[in-house]
Amino acid sequence: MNNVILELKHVSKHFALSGLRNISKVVHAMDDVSFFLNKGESLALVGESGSGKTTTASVIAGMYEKTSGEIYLDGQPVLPFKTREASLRYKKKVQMIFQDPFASLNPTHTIRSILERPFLIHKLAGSTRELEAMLCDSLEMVGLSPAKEYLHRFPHELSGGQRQRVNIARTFAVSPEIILADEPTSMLDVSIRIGIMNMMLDLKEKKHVSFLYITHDLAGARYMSTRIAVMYAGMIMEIGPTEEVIANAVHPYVQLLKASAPAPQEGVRKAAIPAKGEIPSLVHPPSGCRFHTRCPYAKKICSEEVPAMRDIGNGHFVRCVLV
Amino acid sequence: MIRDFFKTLIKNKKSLSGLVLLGFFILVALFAPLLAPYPPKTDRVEHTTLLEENKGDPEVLSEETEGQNREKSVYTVTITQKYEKTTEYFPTRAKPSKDHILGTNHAGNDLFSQIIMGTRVSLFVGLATGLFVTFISLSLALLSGYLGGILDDVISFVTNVFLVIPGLPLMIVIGTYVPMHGVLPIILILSLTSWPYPTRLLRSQVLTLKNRDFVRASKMIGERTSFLIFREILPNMISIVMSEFFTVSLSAILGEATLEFIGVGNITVVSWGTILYWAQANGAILMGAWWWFLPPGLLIALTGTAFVLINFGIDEISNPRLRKR
Amino acid sequence: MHADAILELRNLKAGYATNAGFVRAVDDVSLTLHRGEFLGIAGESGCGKSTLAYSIMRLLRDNARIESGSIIFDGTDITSLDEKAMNEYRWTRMAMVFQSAMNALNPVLSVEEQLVDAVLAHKQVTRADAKKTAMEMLELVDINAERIASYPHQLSGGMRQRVMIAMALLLKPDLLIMDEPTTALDVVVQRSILQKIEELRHIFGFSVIFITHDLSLLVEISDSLAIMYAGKICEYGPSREVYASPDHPYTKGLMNAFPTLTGPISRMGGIEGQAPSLLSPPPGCRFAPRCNVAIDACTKEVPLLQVTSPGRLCACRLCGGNHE
Amino acid sequence: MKYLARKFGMLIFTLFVSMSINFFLPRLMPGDPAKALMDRMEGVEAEKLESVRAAFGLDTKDSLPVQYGKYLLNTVKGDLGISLSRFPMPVSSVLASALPWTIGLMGLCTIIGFSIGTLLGIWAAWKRQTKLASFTVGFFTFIRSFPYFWLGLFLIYIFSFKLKVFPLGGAFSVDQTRGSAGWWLSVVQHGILPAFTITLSSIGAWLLMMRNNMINVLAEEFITLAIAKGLPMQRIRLMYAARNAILPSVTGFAMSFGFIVGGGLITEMVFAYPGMGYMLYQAVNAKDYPLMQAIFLIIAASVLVANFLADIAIMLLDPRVRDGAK
Repeated sequence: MNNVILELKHVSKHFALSGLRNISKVVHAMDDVSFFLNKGESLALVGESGSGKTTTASVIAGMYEKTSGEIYLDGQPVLPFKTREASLRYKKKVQMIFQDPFASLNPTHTIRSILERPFLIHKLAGSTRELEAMLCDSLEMVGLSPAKEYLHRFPHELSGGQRQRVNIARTFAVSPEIILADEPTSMLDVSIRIGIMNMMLDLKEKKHVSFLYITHDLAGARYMSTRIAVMYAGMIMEIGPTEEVIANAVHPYVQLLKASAPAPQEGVRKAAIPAKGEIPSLVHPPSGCRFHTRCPYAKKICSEEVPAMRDIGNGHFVRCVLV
Repeated sequence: MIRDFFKTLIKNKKSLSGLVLLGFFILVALFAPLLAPYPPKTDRVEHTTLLEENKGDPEVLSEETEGQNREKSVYTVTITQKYEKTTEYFPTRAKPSKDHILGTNHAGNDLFSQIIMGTRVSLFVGLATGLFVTFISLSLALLSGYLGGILDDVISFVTNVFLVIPGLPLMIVIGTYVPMHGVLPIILILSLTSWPYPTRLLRSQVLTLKNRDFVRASKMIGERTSFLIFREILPNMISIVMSEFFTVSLSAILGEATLEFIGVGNITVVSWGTILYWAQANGAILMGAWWWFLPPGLLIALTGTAFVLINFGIDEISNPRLRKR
Repeated sequence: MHADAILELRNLKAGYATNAGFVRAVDDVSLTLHRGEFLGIAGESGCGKSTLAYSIMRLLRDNARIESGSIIFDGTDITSLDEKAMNEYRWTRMAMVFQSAMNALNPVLSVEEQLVDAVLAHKQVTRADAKKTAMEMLELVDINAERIASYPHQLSGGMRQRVMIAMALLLKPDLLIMDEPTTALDVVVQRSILQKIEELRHIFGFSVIFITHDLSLLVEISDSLAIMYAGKICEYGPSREVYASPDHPYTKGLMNAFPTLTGPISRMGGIEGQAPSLLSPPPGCRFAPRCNVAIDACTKEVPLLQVTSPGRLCACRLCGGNHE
Repeated sequence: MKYLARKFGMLIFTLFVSMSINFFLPRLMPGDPAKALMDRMEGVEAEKLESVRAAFGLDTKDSLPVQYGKYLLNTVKGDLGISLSRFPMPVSSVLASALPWTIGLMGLCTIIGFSIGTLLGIWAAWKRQTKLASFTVGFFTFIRSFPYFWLGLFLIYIFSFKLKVFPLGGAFSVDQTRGSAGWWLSVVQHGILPAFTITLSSIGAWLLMMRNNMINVLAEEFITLAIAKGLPMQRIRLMYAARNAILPSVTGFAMSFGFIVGGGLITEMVFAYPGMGYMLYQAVNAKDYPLMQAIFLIIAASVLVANFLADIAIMLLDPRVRDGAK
């Protein structure tokens, strides 16, 4: 498929624990993760905290070195970078939006000095006048206008929503092809979330970028994406077209997630959800299927072998032996 | 950003009074020779007057002693001039008087002048040690905190070891071995024992900042490591670095005074510590010579208070919980 | 006072002093909570919902205080009580569950000590009896009673919040105030805890004030709903009715701000702009600067909370209510 | 237990580092160490010089590593060499006469200073809006800026010289029979001023540390919860606030212990109190290197042990440390 822009094949990331007593202990933050991202597509990566979704984004961003597996950009294996040039070339194409708008802008810099960096590093502006125009454009693009009003301000003088807009402007500055959005709205007030989501959807169309949209909110994922991948305890459990995965969730975990999500429109209080417990420790992940400790349908085999990804047609894959 | 930091510092009452106090001491130190009525190590004043031209060989014309502390001689220096020189020796261990507002010591030196000149040494040693230690510990903290890995393990381990070895006895032992010329050895010895604590503190701050999203975001757009360290992390450490600087300076001033007092330092230098050393060595207390040993200690405490006040202000700025409500 | 009201707030004003001035986070709030009722209060960060909760328990400290108004709990105005008399109400009559159990539990005391503490502070029982009560309550929230010896850091996030709930129900209070109790938790754990609260409410029959920014959650679980904006209540009514036909433009905007799991995907609107600073709130209706149907008069006169239909209130001059 | 083992390993290693400093310090001086020593000690009798050389292992033809090994072995066995100023007494027996005085004085003062300072800190945080609390904090902050020894000088001047209520120096009256009631009384009399000096100057550090920790802890949500639970104020103050706030103080106690011991040493010098500090002072003036270095080693060892004890205390007080979660 030449439409694929990014592909992960069996990528794992294990973090070594620090300290002498923890030598040889690792956190299995991400295990055997495979998926691809099409050009101009938006793929949602859904999971609870500790599911490995942020690790996945960080590994793709090159922030952490992967333990094993291969990552392809435009069909070429990438990472780890051998030279600074290679790293810059990659970062020109792949950008990331961070979760916390309050932590992702340096409090000691003005919006101008934050925003001009990508243009300077990637030598995108020919002159100071051009740079000025670019700065203004990128702020207006994210709805911060008049741009001149914002350039001289410090981050603490902006609201959370405005800061997240500055963040988004920074990632779009280099005209990337892929945006990794790590829960970009989860720390924002409810009333302004949808505005930021809409803006990202618009930018995706306008700038022809592909989105990897990371979230814990299934409904938000549905709003933002055409395909969806659900992660649990470091592994992808189900992946497929959004409507299909949500309407016909196959994996017991995805069913659980769906049953747990608030759904006011359904009108009646829902029946008790079947499963209990919480995400297991990733230092000693459960043997076999990582969900078997909480799964209401678990059989003996589930604790014995890790189920493989199974194609159930229509681009829909599930990691469950019971299917 | 540094300008902003000082702006907020000036707005805070405590740190403002600390800065004013410190500024006063710095002015005294800078203009010490102008402010001191006499050179600090002199025990006499001499008045010389030209009496007449003389063409003969140099000779002493007359010599007489006038009272206990006064000599008079009439002599010719060259073949042409005849002088009269009056040498007035200061009284030793004298009480404060019009001529010597803080009295004199055992050698007849004017104590007020010594105190003024001593401000220079004490303040210089304090601030120089503060600067040096801050530089060293900040460098170590950035190296070990930002780069991590084995380097970090080694630096933190060494820091932890030296953190618990008692500093003052170590300084004394080293001080007796090291030949004391000028004040540089004292600065080095004080630095040697005061780097571990700030290093540890700054390192943990670097670790926190390093994992903040704005550093990761900058890395993501392709910033170099040097930019990340010096432009992203460092500006956020101003208040903690300044606070460490003042803390180290204060303990260096106390440490210098202590070493000098014991006689480990360079006793020929005039500083607040050596004034106290000579006071103790000459039994100032038994003579009731309070003017000899009280003022240096009070000044040390006042300088210290200036540093502490500045740090109170910094604390209140960086830790909102301590702010008066 | 309504006969079956357990709590009634009358013109409550509360806030905190800052360097820049006094922030009135709760501004003239009046509310009634009936026995056994589950009231949800929804609002965004900084709208004063937590200050409201802390006011009811009289927990405002340091620079924060209740300015005026009354809090009538079961017939008594508790704003006039001294600390000693107030302690008779705390935990025995009204208890509270905090947002972060990790921060709200004392890290150096075992769960046992913290539970037993609450019992012994109010009841003349032996330590052993208090422990027995505590263990029974832990079992009720699905925690093995043997875990009573654990320290907070040895429990998972969900279990800590269950311990908080067990602690709150130890003395069988009439009112349980929950300040974002599930915000820090994952969606599956959140769901199971909400179910547990429902279950326990049927056992004990306490009233609940549930405070959250997550309106979609409240619609499902609460009987009635109060929407707070910039220190004031802008809409109140039975949850299902408010959800089905919101009156206030702010509520309307909020209802259009949650993507859904079912139904057609349509472009949603949300609300432009940001909530005003409570240091210097805008004149007139505080929502007017963000409101897309505001008229000139909205920025001049403060709209009062008025009955629009039986059981429903709205503070907007465009939804039938009067104004000052 | 792993925690304790790790801390114990650290203790042993740090002790080893201290001994190594002791060994290498004289050898780091520029030029031939033996000659450097001789230069510094003009007019020293030949036999003394020999013992110096022996003490530093400079008399042998052994290679440096062998000397180092011998030195370490001797030190561990308690053989710290011969004192120069009290020749030919071995350093260990010189120390034995000084140690009890220091332990008595410093041990007592450290405990008293820590207790008073910490209690005052709790109080000052609880009542931080009151004038009295701010004044107390200000007073001790100012006191803390004075060098220990100067405070001692000042107190001697006022109480011994002017008011004549306490003796000028020493640890006991020479007129009394050792061990008699009068002698013990004189010990107390002699101890009061130095003890007061050390306590007064160390209180400030504990007070400020505890006050700041307390203020931080008081803002925690678990304090709000404790109030919400209607717990008695006394219980909130001690079991909820102070119990948490004291943890950094105990760690700080371990770390500042060396500083306080150091300050105490200087106080002894001022009061001519015949403990380790005064002995160090005499050794410095007499250039009695073996004695000086041994004193440093003893102080280092005691500070390290105190640290270890503080680590144990932390382990008992903080369940998170016990589980290795922190």
